[in-house]
Amino acid sequence: ERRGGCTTAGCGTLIDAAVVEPPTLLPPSTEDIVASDIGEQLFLKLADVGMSTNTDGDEDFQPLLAQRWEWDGPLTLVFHLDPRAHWQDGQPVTAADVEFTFNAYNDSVVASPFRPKLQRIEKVTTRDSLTAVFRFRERYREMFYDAVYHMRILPAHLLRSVPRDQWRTAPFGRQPVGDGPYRFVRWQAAQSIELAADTNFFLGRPGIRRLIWRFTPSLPVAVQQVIADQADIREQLVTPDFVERAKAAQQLAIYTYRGNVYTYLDFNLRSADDSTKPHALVRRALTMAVDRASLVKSTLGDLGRVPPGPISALVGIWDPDVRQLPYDTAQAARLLSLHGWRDHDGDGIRDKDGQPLAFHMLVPSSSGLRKQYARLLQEQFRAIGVRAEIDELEGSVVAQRTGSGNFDTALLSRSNDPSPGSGITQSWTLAGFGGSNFGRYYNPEFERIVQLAISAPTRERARTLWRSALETINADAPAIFLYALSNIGAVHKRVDNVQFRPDSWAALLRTWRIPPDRLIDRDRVER
Amino acid sequence: MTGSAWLLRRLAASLAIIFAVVTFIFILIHLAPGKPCSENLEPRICDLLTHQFGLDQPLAVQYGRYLVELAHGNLGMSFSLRRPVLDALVETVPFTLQLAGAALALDFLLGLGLGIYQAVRVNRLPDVALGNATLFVYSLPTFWLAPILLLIFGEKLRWFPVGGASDPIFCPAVTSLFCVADRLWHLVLPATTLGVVGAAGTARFQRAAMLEVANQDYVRTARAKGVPERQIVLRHQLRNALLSFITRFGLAFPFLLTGAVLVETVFAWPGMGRLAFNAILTRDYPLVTASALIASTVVVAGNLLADILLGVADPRLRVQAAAEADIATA
Amino acid sequence: MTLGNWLALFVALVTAAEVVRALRHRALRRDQWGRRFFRLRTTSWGLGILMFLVIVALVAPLIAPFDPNRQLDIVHLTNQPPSWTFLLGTDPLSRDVWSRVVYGARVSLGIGALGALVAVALGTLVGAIAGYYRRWIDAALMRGVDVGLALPRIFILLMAVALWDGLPFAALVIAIGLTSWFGTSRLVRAEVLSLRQRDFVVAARALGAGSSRVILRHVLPNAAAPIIVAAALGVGNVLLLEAALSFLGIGVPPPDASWGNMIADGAPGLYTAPWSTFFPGLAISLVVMSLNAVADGVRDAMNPREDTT
Amino acid sequence: MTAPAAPAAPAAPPVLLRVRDLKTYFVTEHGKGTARAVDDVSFDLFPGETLGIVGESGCGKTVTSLSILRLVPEPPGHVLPGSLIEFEGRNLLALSAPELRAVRGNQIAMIFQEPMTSLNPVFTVGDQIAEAAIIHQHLSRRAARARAIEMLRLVGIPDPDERVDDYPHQLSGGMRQRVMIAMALICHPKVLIADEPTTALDVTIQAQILELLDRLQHELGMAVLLITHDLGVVAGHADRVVVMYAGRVVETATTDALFEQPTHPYTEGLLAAVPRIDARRARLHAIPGQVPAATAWPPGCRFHPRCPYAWEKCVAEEPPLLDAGDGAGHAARCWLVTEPERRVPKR
Amino acid sequence: MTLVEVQDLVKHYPGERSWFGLGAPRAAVRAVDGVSFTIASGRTLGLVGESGSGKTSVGRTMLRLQEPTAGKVLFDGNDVFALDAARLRALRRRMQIVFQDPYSSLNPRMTVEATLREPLEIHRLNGAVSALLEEVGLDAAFAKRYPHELSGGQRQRVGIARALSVEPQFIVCDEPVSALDVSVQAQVLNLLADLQAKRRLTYLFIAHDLAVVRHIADDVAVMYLGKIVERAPAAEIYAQPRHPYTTALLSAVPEPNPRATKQRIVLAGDMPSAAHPPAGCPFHPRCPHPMKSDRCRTEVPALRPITTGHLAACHYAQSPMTLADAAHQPLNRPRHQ
Ligand SMILES: Nc1ncnc2c1ncn2[C@@H]1O[C@H](COP(=O)(O)OP(=O)(O)OP(=O)(O)O)[C@@H](O)[C@H]1O
Ligand SMILES: Nc1ncnc2c1ncn2[C@@H]1O[C@H](COP(=O)(O)OP(=O)(O)OP(=O)(O)O)[C@@H](O)[C@H]1O
Ligand SMILES: [Mg+2]
Ligand SMILES: [Mg+2]
Repeated sequence: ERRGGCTTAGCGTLIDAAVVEPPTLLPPSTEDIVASDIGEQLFLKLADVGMSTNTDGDEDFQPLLAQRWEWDGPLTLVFHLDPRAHWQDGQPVTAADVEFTFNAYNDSVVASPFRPKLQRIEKVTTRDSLTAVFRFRERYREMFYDAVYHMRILPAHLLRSVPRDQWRTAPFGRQPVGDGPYRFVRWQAAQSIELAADTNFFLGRPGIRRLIWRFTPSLPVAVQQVIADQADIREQLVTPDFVERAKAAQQLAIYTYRGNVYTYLDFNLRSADDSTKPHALVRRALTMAVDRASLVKSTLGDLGRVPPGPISALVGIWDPDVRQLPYDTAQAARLLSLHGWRDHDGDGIRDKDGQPLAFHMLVPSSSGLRKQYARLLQEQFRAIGVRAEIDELEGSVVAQRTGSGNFDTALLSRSNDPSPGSGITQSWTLAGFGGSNFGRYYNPEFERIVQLAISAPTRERARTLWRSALETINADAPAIFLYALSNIGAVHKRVDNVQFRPDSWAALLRTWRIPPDRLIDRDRVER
Repeated sequence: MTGSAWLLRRLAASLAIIFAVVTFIFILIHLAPGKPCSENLEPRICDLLTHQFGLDQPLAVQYGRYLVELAHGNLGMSFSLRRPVLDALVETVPFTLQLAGAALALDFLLGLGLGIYQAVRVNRLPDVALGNATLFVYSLPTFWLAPILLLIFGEKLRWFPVGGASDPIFCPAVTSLFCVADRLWHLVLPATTLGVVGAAGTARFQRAAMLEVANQDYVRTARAKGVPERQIVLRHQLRNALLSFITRFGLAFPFLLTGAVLVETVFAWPGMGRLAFNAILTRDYPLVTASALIASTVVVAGNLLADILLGVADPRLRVQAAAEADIATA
Repeated sequence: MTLGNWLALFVALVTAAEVVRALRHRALRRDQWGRRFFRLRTTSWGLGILMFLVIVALVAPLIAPFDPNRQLDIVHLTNQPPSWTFLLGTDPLSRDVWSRVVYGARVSLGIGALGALVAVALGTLVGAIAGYYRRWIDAALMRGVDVGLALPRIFILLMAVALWDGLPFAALVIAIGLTSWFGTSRLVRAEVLSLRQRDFVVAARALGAGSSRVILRHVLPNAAAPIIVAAALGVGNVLLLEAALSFLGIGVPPPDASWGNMIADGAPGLYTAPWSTFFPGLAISLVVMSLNAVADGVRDAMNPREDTT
Repeated sequence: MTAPAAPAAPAAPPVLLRVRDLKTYFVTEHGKGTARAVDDVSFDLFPGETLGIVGESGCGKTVTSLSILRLVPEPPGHVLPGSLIEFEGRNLLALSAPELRAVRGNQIAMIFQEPMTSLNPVFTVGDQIAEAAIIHQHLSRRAARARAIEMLRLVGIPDPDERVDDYPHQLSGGMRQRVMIAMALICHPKVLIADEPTTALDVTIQAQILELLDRLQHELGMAVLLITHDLGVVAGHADRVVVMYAGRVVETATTDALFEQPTHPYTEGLLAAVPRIDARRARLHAIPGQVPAATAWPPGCRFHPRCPYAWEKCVAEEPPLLDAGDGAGHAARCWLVTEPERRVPKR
Repeated sequence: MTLVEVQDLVKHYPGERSWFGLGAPRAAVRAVDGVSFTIASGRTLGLVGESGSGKTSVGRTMLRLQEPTAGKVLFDGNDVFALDAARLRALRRRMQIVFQDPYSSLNPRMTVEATLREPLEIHRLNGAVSALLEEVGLDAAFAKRYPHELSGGQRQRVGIARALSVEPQFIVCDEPVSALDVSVQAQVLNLLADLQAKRRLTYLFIAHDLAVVRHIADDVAVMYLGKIVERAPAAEIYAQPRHPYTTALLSAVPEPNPRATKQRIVLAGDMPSAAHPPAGCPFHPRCPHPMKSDRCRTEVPALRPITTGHLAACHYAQSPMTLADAAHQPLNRPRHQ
């Protein structure tokens, strides 16, 4: 605890005010965002997207574990590992690790949430200790992206002995050994996780010596900690209110970057019985009844936009001119009446055959913004004679209910991969049944266009196809696409070279720096 | 009957209560619909888990298994934390105890002091003023007070940390005196929130108890003996009023634990209350049952402690059967 | 606020004050009990405030200028500070806080009363049975109460809500009542135990009165004071508990306002729109405070102590 | 209005405790008016004597005794200005708090009716007895304890070395009253005020306690103010008697004179109403009606509504204490003293 | 004609458990330990004894307000303890009780009228409340009052009226006058005597004061530690007590006569606790009898007839202790002055 120890360029401590504690740090076992942020520091991918987040082809990718790669025929990709790479226990990183990793991610017993994204890879083999070979089932534009983006390479020598059905709870997940720029130091339950720079990191020593994630149970407290200078980074401030307050704090610098999240009210279309399934007309009416622009204005101000479909601001196909259902309550009312939903009994709620037009909205209680949105939507629906009841439930319970199809509608957020193909396929096509296509939306026409877009020969062709896909889904209204956030992060001003890569703000943390003349107490502490 | 024999019986009764609580919770949980699959899992995996944890067995079998495991000190594996329940509790329970202990100390020291002070000044200005103040504080919702304190003393004035139990850099573990101070500093706001409302209640209670005692004949006796007022209050009244105070002490624990859930949530205190809260919401059965076990143990232990204290403080409860016989004929 | 609203508010105030004054007047001339009840000035205040809030709850439509759930203008009228139009400001959803507080009184007071009613009724029943019949019935019931007291009730409530996620709110209120009676039952039991020894109870039995008659006519009416105190404090506790549950996200379902869920909804905006949490909080405080003051009065009335004036 | 009932003999020893015109009122709760619990009471206590105060419940005996040491709870009670309580020439009502404390328990001690509640349940009897000695005689704890044991022996408690560490609940009623006496007498007070010391006790225990008091008074030479409602007790133990009714002294005389020639109809009726063990009467004499409330004493003679002899004058005007003329200070507050021929029952 | 017969009545209170019901039970309190007597119709038995001697327990157990431990009570030939609930209810009309404490014997929340009407309702009688009030000498205006508005004597009258309301034959008077002032006490005693004459009532009159009993009882029984130690016609027991306890009790009653020259016996010590009664004669530890011997310490004396109708439980009842025998004190202490 002595103060004033470290005074040089390699010093510095960065505290992130995180919101929820991850359940494990073993990458294939969790989709948790904090786990993934920390994973960026501990486990390397073979290669990663660049600041452009372009996922098309391989030209915009940066080498990481793989020093270089080459195509060996249309379906075979060969990676050459960096011979300097080593695990933090001293063992070298080998092609066997890559093979092991793919097998683990792809093992149904491990049940990794990333497994569906690897379906188009047939197998991974080794050619020698530093050469891994990926074999694909088909040819498409984002093959390289799929090969590198979803998997973090794991140390086979440490994990081989762990039975696959126990990966979820493996002790390794709480005490990981990685190959990244930082190594794991400690995890204090419900409080913090601490990492320290690996000075021998083969790609160069990280700029900041120590990283700490501090856990709080809610966003407001996390934001408050940064404002009160008890933490250095809050990567997402979310609401205008928080942004205002952070701006008022003198020690903070504000950074804006493209958000990777969009939020929507998902209709459950699962029922085989047409009478209980919301009719497309009704869905469209409901969509037209919602003044999405005003909602965004009311809650997010400039920090959000109405998305042109099921995509976040991150993906390259964002296009404000995509055709959408207009906000038109009169038309909405007409549609409903047309479909037989009228207020026969005069209670203000439309009904048909004695059944009121009413449904439940499932909302995760951890999200203040979505809770607010739910109340706004409720009122908008009420205005056209539709009753929506709000069920606020814990996130995991919501996940379980949506996963099992036990819901009417749900207010959900998806964080997009940088690739439109992967996200849309997972959430809105047949491939996502049993996965994240909770509402079981299926439209063969839409699916066809998406397939065409994914395997489109040129980028331009892809864009037009995507646009048409979005217009198709918008017209179908399987969900009301409400907002896409634009991310605002707050970082302590003493930090230099701050770079937020939109798909993963922490991906480039190792390059951040604190100049020696700006060090403060917590930077210098030696322990 | 000797004290130790009494203590043994009392302990047995306490264990029985805890056992009953655990059984009750166990049954409640297992009667509830739904499966414990916390994350977005494929149904197949969920089934796998269900099987793995034996949740597809008949209730009696599960209960039997649970008891056997419990007897071996094994509280099971937490679904949501993905680690042994015992580990999670070992890490969090001390924090809750620190928080509750500090709140309890504040509650009772401040409450007692105010109550006595008011009783001495009864119906005079300080008493009336404090009476209204304590009534007001007593009526404040904890969770309303908490964010306000946090806003004022944490964010605005920056006198106290905004959440957390220790400084993650200087004191990741309490290893020095400085870190003890650091922990106390982090404790101030949550403990105040949790304790001050109770303190107001205690003050009101203590004042009433003191006044009640003030009308007893033995106080008049003391006065007739020429005992100075101060001594009457601090010796004769207080000693008797403390008896009812001890009873109140025994009843404080459930309230503290309830409050802890809220306070730990607002102040990011890494305690068991928040853990239990999350466990319930995520339907983490093993963790829920274990938390109930701990909570009821704390409550029952509090009652036990109060009973012991009362036995020590109230000579009337120290009767020995043998003594009765010989006073009668003396 | 329209003139009509102000007028209704004024009438409510005056009515409450007058009713309390009349009650006080009558009690003072009637008997000891009444005199002692009204001895402390805070009791009258408490009673007055409660009365006022009850009236406000009853005539909410007259006093509230807006539909409490109506989002007036989600773009331009959010987080408005208190003004003549919006007496207590508007919340982040542009709803009128004053109207919500007024309508919230219905929900919150109703919940408090219902929960406390269930709790006190059950506590009285169990306590009376245990105290009157004693022996194994007493032992069995009181061991049950020990178990009930050993578990913080928020735990049970949370579980009920979490495990049965379709739980209607009314059921939750009942559940609050069902988990809040343990203390009352102990209190009533002690009272009944001592009352059943009293000569007038023995006399009733000697006259051939059956158990139910003895309990209902002789025992319980004399245990009324502690039961009333328990009920008064119980209403406050239930109110706070509901608020706490709302804060934890499981209270009165939106959009209906309860003071608890108003605090919960407003909490994130504490910084920008403090009024939307402050006033419902104040309302809860007022009620709890008033109930405590009234309970003090009842307590005073039941044990005659001559010292305080 | 009243003539002080001073003893007639001029050679009488100096008065130890002189009570004159004592008025103690209580402000009762709203609407009921003032309770004139003690209303103009005067009497003298001489060194070494036992003065009995008798009267039925509610006539103001306890309030009188509490007023002497200013132990009346205030509020609601207060001793009215103009009252005088003179102990050894000093007006106790004018003493400062510390001065008063120096008198309490030291010069004037009290024992109370309820031995069950008058002892503090959480301290040992030894502690409670020793307390007065520590306060007034500045004894060390050990010396005080030794004194306490000595006192316990004096009041006839067996095994005082062990009993000294007992708590009150471990003792029987009679033993507790003995402890109370030990506590009162530890500083050798000059006056002992005993407020119904035996009312709560059984006859056999009452006999023990009264005997003990007699003995101790004899040994220690203190004056005793013996308050009781039992005429039998005063008959056996008091030298002089003050009879109270409705907050007033209605008759005062030497014990013998009072029982031989009760002058006030109240005294007379009281004596006749006592069931006697020595002779069976078919019907007991009963005083009709009941004691009125302290907030509403009747006008005129306060006893007139119940008096078999009352006439108009009794309703109109309250008599002063009138000398009954036996030369030993016998006085009665009754017009019959002036008009003895009226002593004819109405019925 | 015998109306009430009590045979070997025993009432033990199970010892309470110490420490909140978890400790070992304390020894049982033997409140009543083999009590027998009969009361003839229209007569009064006075039951006298010190506090805790078991008088109340006898009275209440007889009426089955408490379950007996053993023994038998015959009321007009009916075995009270063998009755089922319905029969007991019917019998309750014929046996009543008046209590000692005028404060706790009336329900503070019921008016006098309600109190008196209740028994009429229970037994579906058509009596008039006003008649009852009149019978006990209260104005009809009292009907609307609450107990706290009444004086002790008035309350006691209401208590008596309540007992009378069901027109009983037998009344247990449990110290009905001990809490009253002398002047009022006489009123109530006279009332009870009048009622007895008028209604041919039978009384069990419980008191701790021998002087009070003398005025109302035909027979007197003296209790000590749960046992009757002496029983005799009233005149006899006052003239010639046979048990040393009775003698002592008689001598201890303070007499309102400063010139009385009677000797007084001051008994040593307290009455032992009924949970741990001494072996042998229960009175022996305090007995001042000059002939007291080892026999008293070991052998329980039976209650046996000494002369016709006079029973005593003393080994030496044939040679009763006189006051002169006892270690005596003069009744009055030497006077000051
Ligand atoms: N604290 C008080 N407040 C109001 N009135 C009181 C108070 N104490 C006594 N009194 C009144 O003073 C009167 C005299 O009471 P006191 O206790 O002196 O009577 P007492 O002669 O001692 O009767 P007892 O034999 O019952 O002890 C009573 O009528 C009572 O109502
Ligand atoms: N309900 C009870 N539970 C336990 N012990 C009891 C109970 N009632 C009476 N006793 C005990 O039984 C013994 C006899 O009591 P009881 O009331 O019959 O005596 P008593 O002669 O009527 O006395 P008192 O003159 O005080 O009324 C006492 O020791 C008493 O403590
Ligand atoms: Mg008195
Ligand atoms: Mg009795």
